[in-house]
Amino acid sequence: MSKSIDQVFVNAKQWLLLWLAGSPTWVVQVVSSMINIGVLLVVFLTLFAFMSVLERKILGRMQNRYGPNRVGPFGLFQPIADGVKMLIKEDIVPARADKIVHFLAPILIAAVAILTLGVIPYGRNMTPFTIDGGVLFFFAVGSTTELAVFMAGWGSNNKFSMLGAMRAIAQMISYELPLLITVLPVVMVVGSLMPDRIVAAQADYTFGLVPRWFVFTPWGAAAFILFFVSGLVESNRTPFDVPEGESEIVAGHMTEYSGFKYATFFMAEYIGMFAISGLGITLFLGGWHAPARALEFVPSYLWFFAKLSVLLFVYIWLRGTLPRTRVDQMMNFAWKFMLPMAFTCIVAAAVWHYAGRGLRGWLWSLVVIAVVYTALSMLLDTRRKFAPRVYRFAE
Amino acid sequence: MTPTLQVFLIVSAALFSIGLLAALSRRHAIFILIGIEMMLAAANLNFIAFWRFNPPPKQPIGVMIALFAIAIAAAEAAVGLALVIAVYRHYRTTNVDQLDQLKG
Amino acid sequence: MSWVVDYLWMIPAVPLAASLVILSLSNARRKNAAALAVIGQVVALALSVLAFAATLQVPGLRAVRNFTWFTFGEQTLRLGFVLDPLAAAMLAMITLVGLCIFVFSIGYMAEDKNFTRFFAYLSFFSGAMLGLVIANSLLLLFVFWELVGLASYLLIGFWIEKPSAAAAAKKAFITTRIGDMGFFLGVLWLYGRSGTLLFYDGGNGCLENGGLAMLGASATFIALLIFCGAAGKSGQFPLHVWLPDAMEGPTPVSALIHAATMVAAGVFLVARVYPLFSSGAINGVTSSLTVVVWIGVTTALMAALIAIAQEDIKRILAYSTVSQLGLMMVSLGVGGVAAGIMHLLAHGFFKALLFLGAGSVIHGCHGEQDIRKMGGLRGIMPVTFVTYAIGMMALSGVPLFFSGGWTKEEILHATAHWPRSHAPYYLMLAGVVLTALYMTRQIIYVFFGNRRAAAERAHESPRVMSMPLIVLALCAIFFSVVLTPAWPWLHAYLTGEPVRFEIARLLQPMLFISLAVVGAGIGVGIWIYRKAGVPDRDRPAGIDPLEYAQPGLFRFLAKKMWIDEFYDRSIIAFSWICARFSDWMDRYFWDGLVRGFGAIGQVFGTVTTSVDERGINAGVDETTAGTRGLGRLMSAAHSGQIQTYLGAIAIGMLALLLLYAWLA
Amino acid sequence: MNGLAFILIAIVTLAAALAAATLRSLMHAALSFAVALVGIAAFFFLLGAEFVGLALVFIYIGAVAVLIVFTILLTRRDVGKTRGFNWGGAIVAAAVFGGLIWSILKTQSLAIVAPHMPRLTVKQIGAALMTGYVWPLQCVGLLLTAALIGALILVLEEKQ
Repeated sequence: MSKSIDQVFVNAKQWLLLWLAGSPTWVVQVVSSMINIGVLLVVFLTLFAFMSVLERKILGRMQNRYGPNRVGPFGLFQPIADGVKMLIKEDIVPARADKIVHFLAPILIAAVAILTLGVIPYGRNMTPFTIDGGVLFFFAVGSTTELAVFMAGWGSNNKFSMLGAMRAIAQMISYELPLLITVLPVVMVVGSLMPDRIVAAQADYTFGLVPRWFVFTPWGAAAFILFFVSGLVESNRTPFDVPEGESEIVAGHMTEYSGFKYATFFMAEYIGMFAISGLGITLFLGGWHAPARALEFVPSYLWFFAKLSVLLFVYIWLRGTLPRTRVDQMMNFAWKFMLPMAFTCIVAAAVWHYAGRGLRGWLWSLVVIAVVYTALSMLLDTRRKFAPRVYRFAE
Repeated sequence: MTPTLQVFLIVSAALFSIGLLAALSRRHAIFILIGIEMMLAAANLNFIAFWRFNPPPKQPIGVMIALFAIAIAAAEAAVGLALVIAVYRHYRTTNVDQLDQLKG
Repeated sequence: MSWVVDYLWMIPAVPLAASLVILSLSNARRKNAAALAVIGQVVALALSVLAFAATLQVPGLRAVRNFTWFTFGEQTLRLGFVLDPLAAAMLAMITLVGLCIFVFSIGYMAEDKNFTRFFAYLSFFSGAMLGLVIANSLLLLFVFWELVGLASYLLIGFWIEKPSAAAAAKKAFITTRIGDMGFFLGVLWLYGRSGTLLFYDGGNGCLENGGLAMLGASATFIALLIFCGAAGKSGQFPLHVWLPDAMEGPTPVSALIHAATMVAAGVFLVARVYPLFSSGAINGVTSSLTVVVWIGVTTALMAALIAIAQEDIKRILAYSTVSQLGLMMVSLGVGGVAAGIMHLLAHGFFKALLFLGAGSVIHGCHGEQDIRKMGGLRGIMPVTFVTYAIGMMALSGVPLFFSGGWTKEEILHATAHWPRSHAPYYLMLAGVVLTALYMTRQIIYVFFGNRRAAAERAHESPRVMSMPLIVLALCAIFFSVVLTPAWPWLHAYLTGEPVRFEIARLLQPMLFISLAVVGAGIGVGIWIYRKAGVPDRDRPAGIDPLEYAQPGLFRFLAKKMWIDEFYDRSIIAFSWICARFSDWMDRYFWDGLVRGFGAIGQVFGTVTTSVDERGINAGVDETTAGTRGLGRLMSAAHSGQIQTYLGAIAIGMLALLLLYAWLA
Repeated sequence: MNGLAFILIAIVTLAAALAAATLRSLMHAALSFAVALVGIAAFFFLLGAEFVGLALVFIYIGAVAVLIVFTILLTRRDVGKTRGFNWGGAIVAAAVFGGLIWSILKTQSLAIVAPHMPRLTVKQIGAALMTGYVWPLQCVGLLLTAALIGALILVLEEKQ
């Protein structure tokens, strides 16, 4: 019974594809990918809509005020209202702007964000596109975001946009390294770049209750934290939303965008957030696996989305809690702390592996991480971080 | 119809010539770099094509060479662009016509 | 326990490593530098104590660890380390005294701007000396010997900005080199004869019967050549001139040089290769040993005399060192090796004490070194005074309580029984008197009487400087426990004999003799200098009583017997003349030749040019013109534009391609 | 299907490349260069070398293209006055193209279709890199490091 519920979507898709029985295979392939894309879009756009309103409501709660609560029950229809507003708003393009680039940037950024969703396993047999190098695909496509952001900044021919774009690219590039390198240990341990394999590798439970998720190993935990922080940066979220810091540069690279294009940027940002979180879940949080064997009767995709929503809540929570960092602080953090720690994670994972993946390995890798962490925190004494502010990143 | 090796080679030849065109006929140094990168990419396409269209060797040589070529091209791009910036700082121009200090 | 010797190399290695690390430190890291140096020294001390303990287990232990350095042909050159009572005792003394000096110099050099460099050199110095002590191969010993020389050069000239210091450093270096020249010749000769430079090598080392047998008569000359080196290092008579000038270095350096490291090396060397000296001895007398004796006697007396007439507190100590070294040499020469070494050790302690005391005085008097300007300091710097007095007693050999006294007795004892002649004995007695005399003079000048110019603003030194003084003073006193004839433990330890306690032996004639002698010396000193520094009858304050009484003699002594001047007139003048002559040769003779050839060349040149002008050029010009045109053509191709070149490359590639395609 | 995909990709790639070579605005040229690279990556996918394709996208779009646009930005004042176009170069390029095409068409041994080949997994590539090609890999790593440092030193501003 639970099996069938678990596979309901897969079966549905198979059933749909039955209509094409007899037509050439590539047609079937195309149609099935179309279905996948459609489902993806529907699900995640809805999620985006809910996310936007929920974020506002939760932030409201955190700041002792009601969030949006007028439109529809509990203001749940707020996103629809927003969408309408965005659609009917005038679409302004600056006179001196580089029209084509200015136009292409949001499209590209949204396309990239959606493409990255394609390789994440959402449930048992529910990976839209099974690529051998799925993780690599994720990053390869994701890295195009920088170009898109730059296009936005350049295209709208505005100094704030340019500065914002520069900042955004600077921080994206600097944090892409830790992001990538924290993925490496998982890839190393699993021995595959394929998300499905990575999820499968975390299937089992120690003593039948503690799941074998990588986040429960020292290196995994460290890597996950690093990964999560880098993810925050990659998706320009507080406390790392320097590129669109209203107080300094109006809205960064989105300054000159209005109406639907702006909405696209907005959506792209959120979808990128979902994608990163999804990847994090896949890599460290055991993908769609249940946290305990007893709970495996719950459909896998529900687990995935439960984890996803937890992570998203953390995103919102951080945004409600933390102030915005300074550019130079952020860069220092990336290069002086995140990167070495990421490398340490690799070493620790290797130690864990060669010490037999058991308790011994667990302790040893813990030791490695602890040692390096203390050493680093001694080396870069944070007291000096309060030095007068220097800008080297947007000159 | 399925593309033969020849077609791929023709495409890569076209890419190569376009790269050459960019490298030869544009004044801006960055264009030259872009052209060179394009030529390298064309060469990589050739490698992959030849690897694909010949009976599979034990080691995926073509792929390997392509990978290394990409890495080296990246290095070359980094250094080249750094050079462009340095030259620009020094001569206030990136127009290769004006950079002829080595004129005989 | 002989396994210790396998780790012996660590003892010199630690300070050397420390010095390397310190050198790499920046000048700002003063604290770390000092700490490193002291730690290195402490570790060395601990290791030395271990080694010492090891030698205590087995009386007369001689553990050897040899290894092959390199092989040329069928010859293998082997080095090694040795651990025997001699080495162990030296190690302990050097490290202990060195440690005191290190600690002292933390205070003394506190204001110096090259603090770190200083400590690097100090560690280097002591490391080199330690290596010298444990070397079991004459070559290895020579290497460390030269390192010691280098270190002394660096340290004496530590205040480079002072030209006098630089000169003194040079003098020390060159003078010792002169000695080392002989030393090295001796080494070569020894190797030539015996084919090994190892001291102890299971019976066929060059100091054992195996090696000595091969030497035969040449042993004497080799020994003498080696003695040249020893004389150079430990300032024996012809080569003693550098030692007083070495006072230009910082006082801790002087202490180190005079007490622990540099000058001790010479005596140690003689003691180490003693078998060479004594080989073929007829009842303990060989010609080489005789030479040693007489040189020692001369040095001792001369230095003691000169010391009487010096004004610089450190120079006096320097000359006393020279004379003490002479004393040791005599003792070695007459066969009292153990006595000599015992005196070397004791001397190490109290001379270091004296020098550090002098350093403390100088420090207190803000760099004043002229004893005539001091006086009455005993009230101002009590600690320094007491310790200094102890050192003075020890040096002048007051019996019963001070280490110096016992060792001196031993030496006199040995000298008295020298079969060849009794003259050295009496001369040594005179030397003892003189020693007591000048020490009394100095201490009266410095600590008693009225306070003169420099004493006004004087102050006691900080604890970091006084502590070493106290330690060394205690050493100077309690070291005598193991020296008394009643219980000659050290003697027994060095010679490897069993030791037994006999109170009776305490009361031997030598005790009373030395009592009398020293007493005489001190008494005379007090009597002469009771009014030193104050105007007495018609003698003005600035004039030394002795000078007042015997101006000529005093001048002779004060000018160090004109030995430096003599060298200037003789050796240096000679070399100067040689230089001038060769310079003249260079200028006129050889230069003239060269010029002549040049002139011939010129003549040829004119001829050929005329030929060229008329005949050949006419043809050549056209060619050159053609070449130039071609060059222009070529250079036109070098437009200096990348794209041109790139295009050329492309065209070339195309040509190649077509060629291949056409051939295929 | 393959043919169709091929034609589409080829058109896109070549068009983008041509644009990159000829467009007046440097920025547009750089962007279309990126598009051309995506096309090439697509060719790699078509040829069953996904990994290389991904690597190409990753390195070129993620790094090189960004580098290029940054450089354009840093030398922006100069972009305006680079209008010249050298027709000689165009002729040479055309000649080279002709020669290549001619020789490719001339050699009949190239008119072959792809043999069947087992899919090349990333694992195989990794194994190859770590076994047979480990030294080249190290060398490339060294080269990249050297290039990185060199580039840094080149663009370092004299701070005095």
